[in-house]
Amino acid sequence: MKGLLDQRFENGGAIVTRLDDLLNWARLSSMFPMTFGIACCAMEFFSTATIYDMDRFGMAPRASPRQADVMIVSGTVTFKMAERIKRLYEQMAEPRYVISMGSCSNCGGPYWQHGYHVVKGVDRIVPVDVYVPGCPPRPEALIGGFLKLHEKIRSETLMRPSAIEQLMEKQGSAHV
Amino acid sequence: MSSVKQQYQFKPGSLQQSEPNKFSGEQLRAEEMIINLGPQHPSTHGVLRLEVLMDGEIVREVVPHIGYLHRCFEKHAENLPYNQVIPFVDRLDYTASMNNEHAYAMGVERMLGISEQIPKRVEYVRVLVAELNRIASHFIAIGTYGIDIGAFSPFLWLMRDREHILRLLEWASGSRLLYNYIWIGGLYYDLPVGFEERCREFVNYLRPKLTELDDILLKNKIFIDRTANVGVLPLDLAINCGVTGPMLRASGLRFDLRRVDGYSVYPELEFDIPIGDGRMGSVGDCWDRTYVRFLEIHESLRIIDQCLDKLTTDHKRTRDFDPQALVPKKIRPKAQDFYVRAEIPKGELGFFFRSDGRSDVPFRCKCRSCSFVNLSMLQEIAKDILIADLIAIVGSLDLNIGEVDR
Amino acid sequence: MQESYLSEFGEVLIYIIGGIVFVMAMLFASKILRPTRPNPEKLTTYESGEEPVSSAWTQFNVRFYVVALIFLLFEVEIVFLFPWATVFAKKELIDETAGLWKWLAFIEMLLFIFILALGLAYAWVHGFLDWVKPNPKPASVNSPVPPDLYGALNRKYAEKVNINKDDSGIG
Amino acid sequence: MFDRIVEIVTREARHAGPVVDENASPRALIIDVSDLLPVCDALHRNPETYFDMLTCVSGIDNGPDTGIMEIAYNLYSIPFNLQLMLKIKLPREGAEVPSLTSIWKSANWLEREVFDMYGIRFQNHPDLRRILLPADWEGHPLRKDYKHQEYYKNIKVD
Repeated sequence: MKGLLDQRFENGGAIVTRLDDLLNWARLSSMFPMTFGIACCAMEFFSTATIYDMDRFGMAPRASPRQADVMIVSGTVTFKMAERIKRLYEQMAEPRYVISMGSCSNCGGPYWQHGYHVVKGVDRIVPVDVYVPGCPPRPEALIGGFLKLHEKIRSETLMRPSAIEQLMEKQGSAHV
Repeated sequence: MSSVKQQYQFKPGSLQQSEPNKFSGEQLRAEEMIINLGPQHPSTHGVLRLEVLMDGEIVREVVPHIGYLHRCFEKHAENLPYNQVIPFVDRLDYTASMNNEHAYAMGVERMLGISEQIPKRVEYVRVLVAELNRIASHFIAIGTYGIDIGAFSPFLWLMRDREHILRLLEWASGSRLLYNYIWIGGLYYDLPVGFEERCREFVNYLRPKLTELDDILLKNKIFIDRTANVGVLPLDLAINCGVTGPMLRASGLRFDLRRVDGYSVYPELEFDIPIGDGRMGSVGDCWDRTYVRFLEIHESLRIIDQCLDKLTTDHKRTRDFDPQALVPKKIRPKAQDFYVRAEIPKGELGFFFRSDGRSDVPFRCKCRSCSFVNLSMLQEIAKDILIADLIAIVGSLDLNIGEVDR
Repeated sequence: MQESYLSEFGEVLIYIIGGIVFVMAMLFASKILRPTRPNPEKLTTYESGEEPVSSAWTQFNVRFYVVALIFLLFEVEIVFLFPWATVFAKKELIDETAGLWKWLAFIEMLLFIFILALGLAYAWVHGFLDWVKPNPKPASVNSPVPPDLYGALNRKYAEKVNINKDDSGIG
Repeated sequence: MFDRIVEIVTREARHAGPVVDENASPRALIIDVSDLLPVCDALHRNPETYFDMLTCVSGIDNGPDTGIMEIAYNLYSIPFNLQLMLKIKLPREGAEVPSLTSIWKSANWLEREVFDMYGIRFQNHPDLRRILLPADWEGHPLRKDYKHQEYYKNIKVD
C-alpha cells in the first residue's frame, strides 16, 4: 500500500499547504546526519559538529542510517566504497537527503585526472541535493550547505508538480 | 537538477565480489559468528573495515580490510612534477599535513643537494608549524580515543583547543587543514607579522589546559580500567612488525627519528623522548600509547617555545628575507634511488624516490606510510580478546585512513 | 470485599487494553502516513554497510543462558518477597496468633532465601559466575637481538645532548 | 661498516655477487632473486648488523621497453642505526619472489601491496590477496603500460 506521504495531490487547497508547511518544518528542524566521515572533509565535519555547533540546526549525528535523514558524503568516493555508499543510502529511511561535501565527492576534485580508483562525483551513485565546494570546505561553507538544504526542504510539497509534468511531456513529444 | 545519470545498479552479492570475506559462513564452528565493523562505523575512524570472527564475546581473529580510500597517491606522484605533488602529500595524513610536507620537501631537497643551503629561519618556521600540527594531530588521536572509550567531553575540549592551532596555521598559510605551505626549497610565505606573539599566547594558554586533560581523561579511573593492560604490544613483536612512532615508544623503546636522524634543526633543539613505562598496567598497553602521545604534546610545546625564541632573536624577520629565494625553478635531481624518512605524529613517514635525471617528474615515488604498517600489526595482538577491548585497541593505534590507503 | 478485588483487576485490565489500543493506533497511523519504497538493499540487515555473512540464527554461547538463569534466581526471590512483605506486618494476624505470626513468617522467608542462596553458592563454587576471561597471547617472535642492545639505545637517547649528525649510519 | 655488510652479503649470495649502487641513498646492494631469502636472514641474524626492521618494500616498473621490474627493500637496524637498501631485478612477466614474511612480519602487507600494484607474486606468502584495490579489479595500476578499465560495475572510470 502506498503511504499517504507517497501520494501526490492534485488540488490540495489550504489543508495540504498547511500540512506541507508542518511536515517541512518538522523535517528541516531535525535533520539527523549520519556519522560517516570518509576522508579529509570529515575533519571539517567534526569541526562543524563541535566548534561551529551543528546542534543549533537540530542536527545530532546518528550512528545508524536507519535513524538518519541526511548523508554527508565527506570525502573522496572510491570504487570500492561506492557500492557501500549506495547501500548505506538505500538503508536510510525516506525522506533522505544527500550533501556532497568537498570537491572530491562533487567531481573527483584533485584526483580527477590520474585517480583511476576515484569515482568522479558521488552523483554517479546516489542523487545529491546540495553540493558544497571546497577542498576541504570550511565549516562555514558546510553550514551554508545545510541552509541551502533547509531552503530545498522548505519548498517541498505534496502537490503534484503538474506544471513541470506538462512541460516534460511537451519536451518529450518534441524529442520524439 | 543533476544531469549525470546514476550509473550504479545493485546486484546481489556484488559487495562480496569486490571485497570477499576471509572467513566464509560454512567454515564456522557452531558458536562462531562473523561481524563486520565498518566501513561506516563510528569507532573505526574512517572507512576501515574489520572482519571479526567472534566466539561469544571473545574475538578469535580480526582481518582488517583496507583500500576504501585508495586515492592513487603513487600514480599521481608519477605523473606530476615534484612541486605539484605537495598538495597530494598533504592529503595523505590529513590531520598532520605540515609534517608530511616537511618530510617530502626535505627528501627532494636532499636529492637536489640544496638541503644545507636552506636558511635557518625557514627551517625554524618549518619545525614550528610541524610541531603545531603534531599537537593538533595528537589532539584528534586522544579526543577520538576518548569517544571510543566513552568520554565525550574531552573530545569537545580538545577540538576547541585544536581550533586555535588551525586558526594560527590558517593565518600563516591561508588554509585550515591542507596547507601547501612548506615548499621545496622554502616556504610559501614568511610567517605573518605578529604570529610569534600569538603563538606564544597560545602556548601559555594550552599548558594549563593540558593539566585539565590529564585530570579529566587520562587519570580517570574508568579510562584507566578500560585501557590499562589491554592490547599489550611487546617490544620484539613491535619491531618485527615494523611499528614506529608513539606506538613503538609506548612499547618501551626510545626511538624518535627527530633525534635518531637529527634532521632539520632538531639537533639544535632540546626535547625529551617520552616512552611507555607501564605505570598503569604493563609496558605497551593502550594507556601507555595514549599517555606517550600526551607527553609528546608537552615536548612539542617545548620545541615550539624554543623555535619562537630563535625566531624572535637569532633569526628575526627582516625586510629583505624571501622564503622563496631558494625555491628551484626547475626541479631535476640526478638519477638516483632515494629513501627519506621523517617522524610524523603517527610514526615514520618514508618516501622512496627514483628519479631518472631526465624529467621533472619522479619516475617512482613510493610512500611508506606509518599507519599502514601499524595497522598490519593489529591482527597479531587482537586475538582472544573481548570485543570491547578491540575497540580500545583500534582507537589506540591512531589510524589515519587517508594514510593507510594513500 | 470480593467486589473490590474484581474491580481492582478490572482497572488493570482497562489499563492494559488502553495501552494496546494506543500502540496499535500509533502503528496504524504511521502505516498509512509513511512512504513505503522497499527494495532488496533496503530490506537487508544493516551491518556497517557490508553484506551480512551467514544467518543471525546461530547458536549462542551457552554461558549467556547460565547467566540468565542465575539472574532469574534473584527475580524469583523478589517476586515472592513482595507479597510476603504485605502480610508480614499485618496487625490482625499478629494479634490473632499472639505474636507468633511474625516469627513464623520471618523464619519462613529466611529459609526461602537460604535455599536460594544455596543455589547461588553452588553456581559460584562451580565457577558458573566467572565469565570467560580474555587471554590474549600476542604472536611470539624469536628475535635474535639481545634486549640489552635496546636498553643501551634507551639510555643513549635519554640524555639531553643530541647525537652527532655523522653518526647516522650509512645514509 | 658498509664494507662489512657487503662482506656478509657476498658470503650468502651464492648465485651472483652483490653489485653496489653508490648513487642510491642509503647505499644499495643489487642481489639475485634466489639469494634474497638467505641474505635477508643472515642480515637479520648477524650480531654485527641485526637488521631488525623492514621499513619499506617498493616495487618499481622500468617500463615495457626494458622489460625489467625491480623491488627495493629498505632495511633498518635499530641497535646499530644502519640503513640498507636491497634491490632485486625481475622480468616483467610471471615474476616470482620469495616472501620475507618468515623473517619480518611487516613484510606481509607491504608485499601484498606490491602484488596489488605490480602483479609480482610472492612465494610462500600466507595471505596473498589484493589489499587496496577491489578483488575484481582488472590490471595492476602502477605498471607503466597500465590502461584502466572502461567501466567498473557500470560506473564509468575516467
